[in-house]
Amino acid sequence: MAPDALAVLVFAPLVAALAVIVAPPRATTALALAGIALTAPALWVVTAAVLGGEVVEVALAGAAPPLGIAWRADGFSLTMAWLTFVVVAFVSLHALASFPSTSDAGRRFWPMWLILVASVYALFLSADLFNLYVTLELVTLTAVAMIAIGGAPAAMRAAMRYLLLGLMASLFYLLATALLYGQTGTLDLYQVGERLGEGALATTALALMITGLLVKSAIVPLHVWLPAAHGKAPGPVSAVLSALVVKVTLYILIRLWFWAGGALDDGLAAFVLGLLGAVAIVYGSIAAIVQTRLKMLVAYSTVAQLGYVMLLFPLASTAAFRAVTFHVLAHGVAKAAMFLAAANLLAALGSDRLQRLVGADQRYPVNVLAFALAGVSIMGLPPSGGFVAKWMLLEAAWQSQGWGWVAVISAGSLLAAVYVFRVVALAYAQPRPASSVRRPGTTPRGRFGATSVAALALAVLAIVLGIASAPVLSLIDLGLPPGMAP
Amino acid sequence: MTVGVVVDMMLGLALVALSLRVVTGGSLFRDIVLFILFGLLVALSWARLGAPDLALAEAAIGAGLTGALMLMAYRSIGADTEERPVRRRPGVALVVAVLTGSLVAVIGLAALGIERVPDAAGDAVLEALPGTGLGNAVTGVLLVFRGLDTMLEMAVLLVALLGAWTVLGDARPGRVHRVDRRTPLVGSLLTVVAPITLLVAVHLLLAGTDAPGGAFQACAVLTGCGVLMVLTGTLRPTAVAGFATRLLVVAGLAAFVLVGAGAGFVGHAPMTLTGTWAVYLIETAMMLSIALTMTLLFARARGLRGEGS
Amino acid sequence: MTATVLGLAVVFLLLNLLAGLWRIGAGPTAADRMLAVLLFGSTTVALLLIMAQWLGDASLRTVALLFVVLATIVTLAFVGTPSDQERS
Amino acid sequence: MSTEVVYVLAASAVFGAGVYGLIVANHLMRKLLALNVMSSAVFVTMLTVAGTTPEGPDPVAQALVLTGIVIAVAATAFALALLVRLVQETGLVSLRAKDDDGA
Repeated sequence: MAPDALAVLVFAPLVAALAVIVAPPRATTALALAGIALTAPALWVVTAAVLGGEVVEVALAGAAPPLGIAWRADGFSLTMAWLTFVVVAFVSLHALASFPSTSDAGRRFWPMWLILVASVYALFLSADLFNLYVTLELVTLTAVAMIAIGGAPAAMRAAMRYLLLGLMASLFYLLATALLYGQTGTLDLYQVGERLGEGALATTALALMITGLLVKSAIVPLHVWLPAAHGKAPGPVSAVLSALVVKVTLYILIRLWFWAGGALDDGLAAFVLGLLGAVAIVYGSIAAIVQTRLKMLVAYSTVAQLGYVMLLFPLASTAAFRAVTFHVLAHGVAKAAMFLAAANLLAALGSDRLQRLVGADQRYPVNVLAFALAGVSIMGLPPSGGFVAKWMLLEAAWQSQGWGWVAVISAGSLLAAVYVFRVVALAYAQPRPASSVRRPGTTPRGRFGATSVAALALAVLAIVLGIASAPVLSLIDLGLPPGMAP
Repeated sequence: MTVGVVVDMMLGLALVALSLRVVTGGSLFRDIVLFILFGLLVALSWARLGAPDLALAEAAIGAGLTGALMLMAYRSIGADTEERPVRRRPGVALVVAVLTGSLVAVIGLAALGIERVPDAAGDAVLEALPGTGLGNAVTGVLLVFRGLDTMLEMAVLLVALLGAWTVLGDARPGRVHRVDRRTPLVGSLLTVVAPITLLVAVHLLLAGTDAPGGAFQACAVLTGCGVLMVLTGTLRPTAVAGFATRLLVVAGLAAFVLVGAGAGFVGHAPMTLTGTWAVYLIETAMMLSIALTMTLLFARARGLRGEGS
Repeated sequence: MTATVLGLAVVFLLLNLLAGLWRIGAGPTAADRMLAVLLFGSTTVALLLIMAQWLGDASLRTVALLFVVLATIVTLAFVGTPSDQERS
Repeated sequence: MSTEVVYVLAASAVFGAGVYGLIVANHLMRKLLALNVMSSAVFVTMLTVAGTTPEGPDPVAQALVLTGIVIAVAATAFALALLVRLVQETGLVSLRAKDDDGA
């Protein structure tokens, strides 16, 4: 039962994508929603099995690694799969309104959206280095195409830059895969970990692979493609890029490091990754503070928030793993809410220049509220999910006496407060007479419609995640890396 | 030193020299041509390394198709628009050169140290192959043991086409500057070469289960046929993807998905191919899908229609 | 003995290829380059056929066959290009 | 010196040339050429380091390379479509002309 459910996660969205391409546009909505909705019961079945203490595993075509590819779900991959489902479900709700299936843009959007969903699920289930390469290419190509969907030259330039860097990163990853296969004779991540050992080859291959993954995860200084790509993309696309797409490579990196990285048991490499994270937190936050456009601000905030994940490598404790995994969830939900709210405000105001936000709470209270609630989680204020994540991370750093990391985590929250408050303060400011005369560039759309509801629901969820963190953490505990005790 | 190694060294040196030329050269058009020749040399290298399957694919897809795509795109963006091939600041280039040079040394040294392990996946494949009814181990890996990779690869192709449709927006399909078909050579080319290409494609497809060849090589040949027909104006690009086009474009992936997911319903693991019929079904569907997808990507069109209609 | 002779033939043809490459790079006229490219294509086919014999791998003849078929198509894509430039 | 050694060394040099070209080249199409050169190098490395079985090169490595070749051409075709549209919209063939971070 549970192994078949794994297949549903990948096949349901994929079949829906094919059906959407062939069927007439009026069937798109139903097909797409069915494809996404079907993954919920499948996830539920797998979760029940995993909570029962099982690791759900299926050897595809009956060929177990190293001969073939296996899908495998533990607490870690399931946590990420649930994040995928939640973000995709709410963002789809937004996309129903912003990419109506009968419009030109909608006809292009939905098939790629569904293929992206299927490939993200496939990625989280797979532990085969080459299969991960194929899913990564799928994720990158769909992401790039969806950034360019609006047709604006700036978006296309951003898409092009992302594509070139993404393809380069893939080739680094693939070269490393080639070397690892030559050395170990297997592509299965866990078997590679057992067989690899130490030496110049292991170091070179893993360094190449990590470099490729860092480019795709936009970790400073390899982040150059992210702000424009996430800032110029249409709202639902930005949301899923920041909430999910940059996380999938971090997921692979964590798997590689803690499940197969015996050769990486080296304080210096971990410290360097942590340092990159620290720089990302500070640089990303400051860059967010000086932005003049809302979506670019949110995009730089992603650069900063991704930095926290990197602190896992030097801290390398159970507490840090729980904290970082929870941070990935909390940030995913909150950032999706933020981007959706920002996109709604952009659509309503006709521009996302921060100055235009003055008085926005009067006209668009739902979206401003959604942004503010998501901001609470991004800043790490109680009782949000972001608070729980950052508090746990702070504790982990404290326990391991990493005072430098403690300082960075605290500074990051303060800096986040600056950029979030800057937006919220403007939105709640009293409009000057002059600005209320200026009419919005386009008609306000979806003031209380599906787009606003999607943003608000995600933002509320970001808060609820903090109040109801216990069940989530118990799921995370079932996916701890080997050698880490709960 | 044997004659074989001399051949290898000549090929290796030519590869390095060509790649350097391609990335730094002066005329983009010439360097695209050099890139195609680079692909031919890679194909020769595959032959030397004992991998005729790859030589076939490289010649058809790596060199031929990629090269034709590049030439078409070059033509669309106008004459040599390149102001200068590389960045102006030589200092930056020097730093990059030193860095990549050390990268080369590290990779080369690491790769040289690799010893083949006795129980590699490849050996497991050769052991398990008789159980599949296939004679070609590469086809066995692609369709049976690592069918998931191939299925997702079909999705990559589909996404490339959907992505191209997206970024091209409502623009008219790519202008194809046709070769005049009334000239005697081109006309006979079409009547002679097109049927031969079809024959070669079918031969490759059927041979693939036991000998080198298979859906990918066959599709490349078929694509060549499609490209030829576009170039001569026998097929014209259109701005609308009709039902048949959409159906054919998804057919390869759909066949994989149906067989792969269907295995679950009859009690097998997902992606299990339950018979030789499945292999032929999937291979044929894949061949048609890839060929159509590639031809559409080449013509930058949503659909194709015959000359008269 | 036969193997050595075949190997030397391959070396000789490869030298031809390299000379062709140099000519494509050096030009000086488009016609020189064009001729060199054509030479390159037919030499590659010859190389593959001899290699099939030399390495005892009959399937390389299929590769050679594919080369011939595809060469016509790439040539068509190729010759279309200059005329297009003249037009614009 | 064996056949494998020659191709491993050549492939790493070609990979380096590709990385160099990708970084310093101006024209987007030349960057794409560099990427394709890089991927050829990766494929050659993949086959040579995987070694050989009694029946020729490692069949898994061959299959991976075959998959990789098709993915590479698909990605290239999409990138070229994006490039053509970008040139139509902006008339620029490189990304370097202006920095659009703040635009």
